Amino acid sequence: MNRQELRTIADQAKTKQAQYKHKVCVCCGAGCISSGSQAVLEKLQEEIKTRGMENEIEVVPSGCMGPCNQGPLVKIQPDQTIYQRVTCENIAQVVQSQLIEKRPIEELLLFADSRPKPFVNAMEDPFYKKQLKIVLENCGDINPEVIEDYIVCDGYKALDKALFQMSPEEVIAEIKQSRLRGRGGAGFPTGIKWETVHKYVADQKYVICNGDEGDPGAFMDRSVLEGNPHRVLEGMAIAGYAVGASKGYAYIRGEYPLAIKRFELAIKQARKLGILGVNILGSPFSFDVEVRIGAGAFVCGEETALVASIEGKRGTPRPRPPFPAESGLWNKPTLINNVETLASIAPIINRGGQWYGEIGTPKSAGTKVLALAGKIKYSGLIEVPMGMTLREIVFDIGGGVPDGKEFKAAQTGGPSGGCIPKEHLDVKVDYESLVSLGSIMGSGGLIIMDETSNMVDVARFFMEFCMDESCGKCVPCRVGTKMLYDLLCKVCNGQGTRKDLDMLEELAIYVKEASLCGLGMSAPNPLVSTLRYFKSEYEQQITKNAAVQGGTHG
Amino acid sequence: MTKKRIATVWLGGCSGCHMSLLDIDERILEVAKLADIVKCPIVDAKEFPEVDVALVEGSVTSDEHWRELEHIRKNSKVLVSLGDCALTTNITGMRNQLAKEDVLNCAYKDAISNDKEGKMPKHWVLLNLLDKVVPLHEVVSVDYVIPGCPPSADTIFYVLFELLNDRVPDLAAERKLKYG
Amino acid sequence: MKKKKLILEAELSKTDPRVKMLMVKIKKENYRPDALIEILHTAQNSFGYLPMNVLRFISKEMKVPPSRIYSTVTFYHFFSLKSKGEHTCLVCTGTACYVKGAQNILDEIEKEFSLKPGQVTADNKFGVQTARCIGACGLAPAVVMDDEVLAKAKAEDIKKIINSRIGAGV
Amino acid sequence: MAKIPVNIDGKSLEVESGKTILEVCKANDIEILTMCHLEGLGDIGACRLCLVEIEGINKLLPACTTKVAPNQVIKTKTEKLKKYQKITTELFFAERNHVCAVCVVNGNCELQDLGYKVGMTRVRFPYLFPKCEVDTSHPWYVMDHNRCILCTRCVRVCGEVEGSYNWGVMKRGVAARIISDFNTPWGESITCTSCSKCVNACPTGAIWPKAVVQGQFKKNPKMITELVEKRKMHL
Repeated sequence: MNRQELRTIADQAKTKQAQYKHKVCVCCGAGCISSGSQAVLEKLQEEIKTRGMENEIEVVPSGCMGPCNQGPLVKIQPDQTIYQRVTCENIAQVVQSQLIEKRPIEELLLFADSRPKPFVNAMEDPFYKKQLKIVLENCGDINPEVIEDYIVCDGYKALDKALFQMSPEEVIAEIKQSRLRGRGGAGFPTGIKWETVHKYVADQKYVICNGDEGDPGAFMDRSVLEGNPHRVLEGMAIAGYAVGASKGYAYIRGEYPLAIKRFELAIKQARKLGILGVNILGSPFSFDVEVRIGAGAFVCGEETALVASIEGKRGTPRPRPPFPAESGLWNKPTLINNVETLASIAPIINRGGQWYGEIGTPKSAGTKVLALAGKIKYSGLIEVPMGMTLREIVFDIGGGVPDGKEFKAAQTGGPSGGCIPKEHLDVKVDYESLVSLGSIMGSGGLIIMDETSNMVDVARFFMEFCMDESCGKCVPCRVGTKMLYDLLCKVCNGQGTRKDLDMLEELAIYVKEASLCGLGMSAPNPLVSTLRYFKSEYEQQITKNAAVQGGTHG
Repeated sequence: MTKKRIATVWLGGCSGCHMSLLDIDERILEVAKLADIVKCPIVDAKEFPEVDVALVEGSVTSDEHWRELEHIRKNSKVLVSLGDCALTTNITGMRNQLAKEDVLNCAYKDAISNDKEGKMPKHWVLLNLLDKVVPLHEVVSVDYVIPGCPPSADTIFYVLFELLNDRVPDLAAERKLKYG
Repeated sequence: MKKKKLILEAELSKTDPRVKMLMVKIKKENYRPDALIEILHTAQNSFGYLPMNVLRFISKEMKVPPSRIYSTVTFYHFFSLKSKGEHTCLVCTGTACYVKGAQNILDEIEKEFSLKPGQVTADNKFGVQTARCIGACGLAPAVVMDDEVLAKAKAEDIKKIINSRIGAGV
Repeated sequence: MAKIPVNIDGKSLEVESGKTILEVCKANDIEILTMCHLEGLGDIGACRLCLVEIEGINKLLPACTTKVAPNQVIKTKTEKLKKYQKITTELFFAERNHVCAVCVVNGNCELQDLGYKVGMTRVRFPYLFPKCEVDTSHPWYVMDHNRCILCTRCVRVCGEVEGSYNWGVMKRGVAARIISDFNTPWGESITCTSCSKCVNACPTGAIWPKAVVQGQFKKNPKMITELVEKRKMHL
């Protein structure tokens, strides 16, 4: 298929959509499915059919809409009304009242049970109003299993633009201008990474999409892959064009069967339309993508371990340099980008690097998708401009801590990150500010803890995670994390001494500096940050012990 | 100059370190010029007195050892871990891979030399084994160590002689480190 | 030291449909050793876990050394050398679920069924597992009973569901 | 080969480009501690003993896998590095059951030598005392996991030099163990050629021949290096 035909498809699909009065999206993200949205979807389709409204109302199973806690969610377009906790019994009422009589059902509106006055237009609710959706812009509005739905929303337009109006160097320049940084955690400038891979000469190069979202408490990549897989695919193809790769791998966690299914479907559809494969859209550029299913190893989020895993081996990292950009998959230059990074590419190409670069803060441009969870009223998936304060995110968007409890800390960056105490609620959420507080942006998991959380126990929880996930290759991480975990258990059990605290601090720095890969280097972060902000809790555990010391052995 | 007071103790070990100590041979006279050995497994003294230097052989394997070691620490100016057992638990620590019950059963019930109805020693005056054997420094703070199984007489003499002359022994710098 | 007996399992029958499926996958991947993980996924999907005879079969067919296969299988959480049980209850212990009481659910299950994570009942009817994060943090604590995700799980309800499944004997 | 200038520990040197920092240091008599490195085998940078500081790079890098670059200023003996080497050594000893007194390589052990070199008098960290198996099923050799430090020299020599891939590593983290075939007894291996290369490559008393007693066995890891060199000659 050539580019003209692609436009025809877009036009046809547009005309078809224009004939509908309403589009009703039923959230079929993994969260809402487990709340029963599949049945709601079927019931709705049936209801529309029995009423003979198929030509007026389009029913679409869509990706994640955000407030997962309130699911199953149903969104009515163009009114932008969202109903929460919809059940099969509610369906008839929704159709009758909202779609026919144009009368919103007050008690079913989003956040009806917690806001004094819920909004008919959900986008006016503070939960949405403060967000800025770029990566997630179509997520929740389109059917992720239908490629035409994506094409209608300017899908693959960026690929078309890159292939026919830009040279690879110009694409890279655009990305550099956008100041986009890797969304996987480290925040390395994406444009520079692309440029590095681009400049190496090799007969074969690869693009890898890192969808091994291993952080407990993070589900951003999952939602993007499930809600808009074509956006990621488009990003991969553009990346392939820019760096000169003809083959891509999408490495997706085995724990995300739905994401795998939808991404594989997206590949199939794109191949059929000639958007993947030989001579894409009639251009000289060829590119194909294969899915690799992760088998459950957190360390595979580390790029060299990821490469080993795609090669079918134990996912153990190797020292860098050489970086994968020089010698990666099968020792060929390899570009490895996170799902969210790749999903940000198409809008940047479409609207220009300058536009993107103006969002956010000077050093951290653009938006960040965050997964809000833990002790928070409205948990779910959000996307905000970089530099929004933690307070705005937790209290304005997330609605604060439930049950009248007090906010104690926010954990960012998963097991590689740290805890931010309430004194620093006004920190700007961007790469540098979080690092200065001893945490990291990470992939975007944000877990809120209230006053009942024991911070020593939190540190122990994350250390156990890192110990279990350590690949065992290098000594500091293999033995160091085990020693740290044992010491933390000792402190948690009230048997710790001051000597143990000193040893914790000494070992933490050693593991951080001497470990081979990112897992070990960041494993002590939760411990170090809780020691920094909640040292009194550690000391309490120890003084409790001082009274009984000397008599507990035997 | 008043003479210093030395004690040597033998906890969970095989006495090999003490044998090695005796191997300093005639150099014992040099030690005797500077110090009195006031407590030693082969010196008949009941109570552990206040001393300047305590050489402790063996690891901590029972509650009795634990209490004894705490007492020694309180009454010694300088405490030296003598030999691998004191330092690493060495041979005595090999039981740490097993459950305490299995160890006791092996010794008191299942051993070939036992009659079929082997009995566990259980009396309040008897010592109770710890779940895990631990090196001295996990119980009290230790000032100096002499690794080796056993440490050579030369090394023991070197450390002792330096301490008696109020100098700081440095095994690593003197290339006198030896494990096993 | 006890010697481990080399258990000679029954050779796989080439007519077994599961073996056929595995062969199709191996051929489709062109016997490439780098597809090992994909092939192991296929094998585990059809056999439920990775019995030793299946690993031997893969090693022989793909000409990949046994040590390489075993080291790969044991590296990843996803692969299991033991049967996981006819019914499985997977408790998510990710951060959000942990903060919201996943441990309590595990404790209750252990009390009721005497099973720790990773264990299976003697009759192989039921097994308990944990996952590091299933990405359903908004619904914490989450439990996956067989293939169904149960949101905001409560220990009491979970116990009831498990009992009804085991009792039903399906 | 092109020469490039580097500075190591304050000494200005002209060295061959394309070499690793470890190779350059060896050629210039600058001592670097190693454990997982064995000349002739592929380097993995796992033991972290050969870490060096390089000016302008905020990470410590392993000398065995990092190549020299022009005008690099490298430090190999800073206080920090010495401290970390000591901790690493302590962790080696604390991880498994290294009972030197009853070990066949007592006195001829690379791990003991490492301890002496870093001046380790005691291990400050609690010993883990893991339960480890001793595999005596092979007619000539013994694999004693109590002494294994997971340097994987045996795994690499078996795969890279002998080509039989008998050894592998199973599980991960602190639970990782060296395995023969499908974690089956060594004596029942279908791949092992009993070539003894692993015995000589092993730096500790983890792999040893049956016919020796405590403290009586001396390994010859140089044999591996020479073997690899001879194989390259195609005589």
